[in-house]
Amino acid sequence: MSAETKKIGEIPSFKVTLFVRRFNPEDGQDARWQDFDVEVFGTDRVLDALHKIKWEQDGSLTFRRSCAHGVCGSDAMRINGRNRLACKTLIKDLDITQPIYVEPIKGLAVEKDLVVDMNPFYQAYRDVKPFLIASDKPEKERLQSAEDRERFDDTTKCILCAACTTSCPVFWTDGQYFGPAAIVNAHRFIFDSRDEAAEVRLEILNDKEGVWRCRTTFNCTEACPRGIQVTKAIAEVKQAILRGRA
Amino acid sequence: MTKPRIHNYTYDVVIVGAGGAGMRAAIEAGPHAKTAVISKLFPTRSHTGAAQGGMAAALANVEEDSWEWHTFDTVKGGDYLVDQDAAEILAKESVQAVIDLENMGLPFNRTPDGKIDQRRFGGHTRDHGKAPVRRSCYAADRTGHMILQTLYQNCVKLGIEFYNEFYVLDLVMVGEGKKRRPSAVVAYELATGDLHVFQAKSIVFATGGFGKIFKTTSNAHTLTGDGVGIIYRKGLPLEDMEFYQFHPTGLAGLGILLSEAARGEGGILRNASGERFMERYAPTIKDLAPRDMVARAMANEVREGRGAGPNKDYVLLDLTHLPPEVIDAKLPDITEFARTYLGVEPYTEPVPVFPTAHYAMGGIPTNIKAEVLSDNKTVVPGLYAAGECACVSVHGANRLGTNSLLDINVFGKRAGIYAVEYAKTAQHVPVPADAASEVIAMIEKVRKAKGNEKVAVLRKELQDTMDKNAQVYRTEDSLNEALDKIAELRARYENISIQDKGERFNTDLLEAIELGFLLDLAEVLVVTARERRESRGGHYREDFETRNDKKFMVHSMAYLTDKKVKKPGENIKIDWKPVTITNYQPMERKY
Amino acid sequence: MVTIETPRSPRSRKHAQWEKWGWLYMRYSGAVLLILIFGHIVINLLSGEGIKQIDFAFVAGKWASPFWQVYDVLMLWLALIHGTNGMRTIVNDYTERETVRKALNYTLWIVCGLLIVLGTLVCVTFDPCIDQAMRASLEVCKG
Amino acid sequence: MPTKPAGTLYRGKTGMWSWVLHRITGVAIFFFLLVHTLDTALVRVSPEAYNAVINTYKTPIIGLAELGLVAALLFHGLNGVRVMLIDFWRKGSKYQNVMFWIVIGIAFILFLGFAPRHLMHVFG
Ligand SMILES: Cc1cc2nc3c(=O)[nH]c(=O)nc-3n(C[C@H](O)[C@H](O)[C@H](O)COP(=O)(O)OP(=O)(O)OC[C@H]3O[C@@H](n4cnc5c(N)ncnc54)[C@H](O)[C@@H]3O)c2cc1C
Ligand code: HEM
Ligand code: SF4
Ligand code: F3S
Ligand code: FES
Repeated sequence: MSAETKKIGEIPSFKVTLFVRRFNPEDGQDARWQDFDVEVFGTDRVLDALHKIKWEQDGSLTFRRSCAHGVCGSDAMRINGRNRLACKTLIKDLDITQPIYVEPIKGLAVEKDLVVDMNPFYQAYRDVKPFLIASDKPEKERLQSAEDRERFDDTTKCILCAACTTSCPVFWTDGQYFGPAAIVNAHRFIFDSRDEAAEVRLEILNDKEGVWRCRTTFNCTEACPRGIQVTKAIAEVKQAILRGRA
Repeated sequence: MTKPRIHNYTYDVVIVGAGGAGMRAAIEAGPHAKTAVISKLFPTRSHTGAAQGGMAAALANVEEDSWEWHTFDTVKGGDYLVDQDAAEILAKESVQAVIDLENMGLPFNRTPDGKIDQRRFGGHTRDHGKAPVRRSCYAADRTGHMILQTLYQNCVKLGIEFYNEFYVLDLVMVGEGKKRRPSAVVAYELATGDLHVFQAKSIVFATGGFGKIFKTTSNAHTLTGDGVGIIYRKGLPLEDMEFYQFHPTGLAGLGILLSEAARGEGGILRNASGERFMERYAPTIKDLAPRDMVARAMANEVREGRGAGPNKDYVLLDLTHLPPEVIDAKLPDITEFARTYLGVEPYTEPVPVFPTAHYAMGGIPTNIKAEVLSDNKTVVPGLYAAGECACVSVHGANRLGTNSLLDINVFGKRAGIYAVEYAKTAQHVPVPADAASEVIAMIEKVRKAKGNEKVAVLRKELQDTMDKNAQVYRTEDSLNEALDKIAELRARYENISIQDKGERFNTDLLEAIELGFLLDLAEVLVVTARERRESRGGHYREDFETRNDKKFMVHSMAYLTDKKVKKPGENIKIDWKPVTITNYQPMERKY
Repeated sequence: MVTIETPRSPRSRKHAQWEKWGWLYMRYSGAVLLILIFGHIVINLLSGEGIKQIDFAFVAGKWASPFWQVYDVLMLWLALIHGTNGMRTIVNDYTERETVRKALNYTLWIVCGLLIVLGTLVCVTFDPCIDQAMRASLEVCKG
Repeated sequence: MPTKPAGTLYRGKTGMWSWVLHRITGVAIFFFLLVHTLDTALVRVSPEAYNAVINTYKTPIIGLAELGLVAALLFHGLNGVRVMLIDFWRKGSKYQNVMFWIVIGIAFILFLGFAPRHLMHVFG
């Protein structure tokens, strides 16, 4: 077997420059780019580089993070112009001959450095009734065939990181659009065979700010760190509205 | 200094922590009492979401199973240090816990006839150890994610009140000795730097683990043990802190977890020469032996020079014989981790793995009603704990995989129920006028500190020493070395400074405060580990290689006595608490 | 891509069923327009002498046939409504103030309506005989 | 108030740029259509007026602009088909990127077919 193929720890360290978009309303300064040189290793992610900056150079650099491996959804940010999770973006996969640009996700108010106000995002999520609505009170588990379960598998993966919604050019315009993440989470229940309120959610999304605002730009699908086929899910919701049900 | 703005609230039930345990409690409490959940993270960012493999319950959907067998496995897996009354509750209520989640909407994987599917997991056996049993209910390899999402969804449905990105930094206790009552918690709001005092009749701690005392860990950056630390600083005991679980299969060098489900689905551990070495250590269940055994076996292979890789410092998890469809259907996320972070293709290449600090068996001592204890027996009325921060103890010296997601659901639910029950009859304990003073002092001290030590440096040195001296293998000497180091770090901690002096989103400040908790908990862990002169479950002493039931068939209870003692470790008083045994007498643990 | 800094007021909960119809209309009309417009281009710009051939007589020749009259009126309606509805979408995206938004949208639909009426009238009331040359050559003008 | 982050332009891929183009071409065509409806309406005023306006269409500059219009229409129309396929065809999302290049390809070929003939008419 090819046990020796991967040489962990053998990748030498190298230097990269990060341009980080800084903003702190407390200091009265305009938003600006600040550059940092960091020594990193082959397995380091952008999050590691940000940590190195915070821990060794500038403690005031502020960003959210928790799990550090792409499952909690804390650290969506714009890296070299695209929404990514800092903890899932390996530095060696970026073009390291150029500086790496890191800035907050777009369309939500910036609170400080890379931290944005997520409340409008969460509100849109809550607005689509993201919970199972079923009237029966079964003694044991509700039965569900493997196929019915598969139907909505993709959209159960969402970690509410907002990478999709804040990559959407329609969302940027006025922040009123429900946004792909909310639709994804509605989709998760609309196509769950155990749920009884698909019509209600479809009605909610048949709103002026609902699915019809999607212009199929696919930024969301490309940004989603969980690989959810977001645009496809939105298309399925549109079809469900047209057909009058899921 | 500007005077901090202080806001006051009154609730019946306040839950600290919005992970699985906290939200499960909230779902019970919310509809029956005025409830608030305070969390330093937005709820779905909690680390429950990282759990992969599954949740144990003897549903017997795919093969014969019973809660008694499950109890036995739990007790044996925990190297008999489990309180058996609690383990019985865990196993008995597991079925309902899973059904609850399914009814709330959790999308479990299904059997061909539409029932919840189950799979094998380490240490779970049929008929008292005869053969592995399929007991783990799962949703692909993101069971924890689904649990966390489902619980949050139901909190949204019930309109539970959340205070997110609020760091609870103190518990206000009123009275003396056994009459002490919790009256409020004090929280620091990340966004503004404001302080919030939440008065409540019942207070539930569900703040999760503290894996960040180690360097290589599967735990999130935010798992700094604040809740456990707060309880400890109040002079309340911590139970079984020496028992910390190291999960066998962390991605080498990174610690990111690859679930035991990988082995449950047939993955095999091999050393550099390709040998399936677990056959030597656990002939019956091989790769599915309990975690402590597998982790030690792996560490031993590496120690004895049979490790793989250029530095011979890891072993290999081999999935290449599994059909790619099975990998895609059942282990999609973890194989993705291997690809993303190590650039290894699990279809065709074995994945480099090494043990990673994973789970705290010990924590805040509670009884089966999730009530916090102030000594071996006495309950603190109105104070509850559940989840990884608590020690009931259902995990004893070593937790079985899938039993923690079960724990947070069973005891989270119980915490909610009993917190409401208490709040129905109890009166609020008046909040003293200076309730926030300790937190104000804590924050101002850090903010004003003008030393020259960096928080990150101290934290790293702490983590390094813990990995070196208090990991899978421990000795008196290594533990003393760790303790000396901690004492040194503690002194240097007095001499730190931070760069960010602002009020908005000051994570620089909070990291410093979190380090304070880490230092406390690391110290308790090391001291209790030093006192336990035997090897049991996750605690392995090379200088005392066998289990010693005569002397150590007891839980450790560690109390902070005097914060000002000079000699390292002397500020901690250790007491011992008997283990509750009902059906299963201690036996040698062989697999 | 214009971006508005901070999203404003909470979402207005106007259930506008007709967003759905608008969306469907864009697609159906687009499909028909594809044929009509490219047909139009082929006939007017590619065949014969292309742009050079177009003058009053050319139009008169085409509109002498009811087929082309229907064709062009249909194209006019579909395209104007399609275009105006598309412009409405864009206006809704990028206007910040409600009053501006309303003003622009009213303008759009009024212009659209006027042009539809105008264009339709022009086409159905078209009289080739106002032209000298036509009067001389066309049968209809002689009567 | 300090100004807030503006930052870089988002680096979308084909999906985003096709939409940007679709939008720009849509607006361009819309304004052309307004004018075109009005000029055509002149047939109701007098043949002379109509012919006078139409003659300007035959000048080289407007002739070239017409090329642009047709290019815009080609892209907008074909990309419209792509959008419809994404909306109504189950596999549309999967192939959206491929379809974008097909749209560009077909538009380009048709344009190559149209341009020489049109230029011959204008300049010939
Ligand atoms: C990678 C990984 C995989 C795992 N896989 C499995 C598995 O397959 N099966 C299994 O049974 N177990 C598994 N476990 C263990 C299990 O997931 C955890 O033990 C369990 O989820 C802990 O839940 P909790 O609710 O106690 O804590 P957490 O989910 O960690 O939640 C802690 C909460 O407390 C809050 N908090 C912390 N400090 C404060 C403070 N100071 N103020 C306010 N709020 C605070 C946090 O914001 C968070 O909301 C796994 C663990 C890890 C790390
Ligand atoms: C040639 C045939 C045409 C087809 C197939 C077509 C197709 C479409 C489709 C499908 C859309 C919706 C796009 C979306 O929802 O993302 C659209 C939008 C639009 N169309 Fe057309 N169209 C055609 C002709 C025209 C014409 C003639 C005009 C001008 C009058 C026009 C102007 C617009 C405008 C302004 C939009 C809105 C763009 C946006 O919202 O981004 N289209 N078209
Ligand atoms: S759909 Fe994907 S990108 Fe959007 S919030 Fe969910 S996980 Fe993030
Ligand atoms: S980015 Fe926006 S436009 Fe639609 S395809 Fe995604 S929601
Ligand atoms: S830190 Fe959790 S997703 Fe990146």
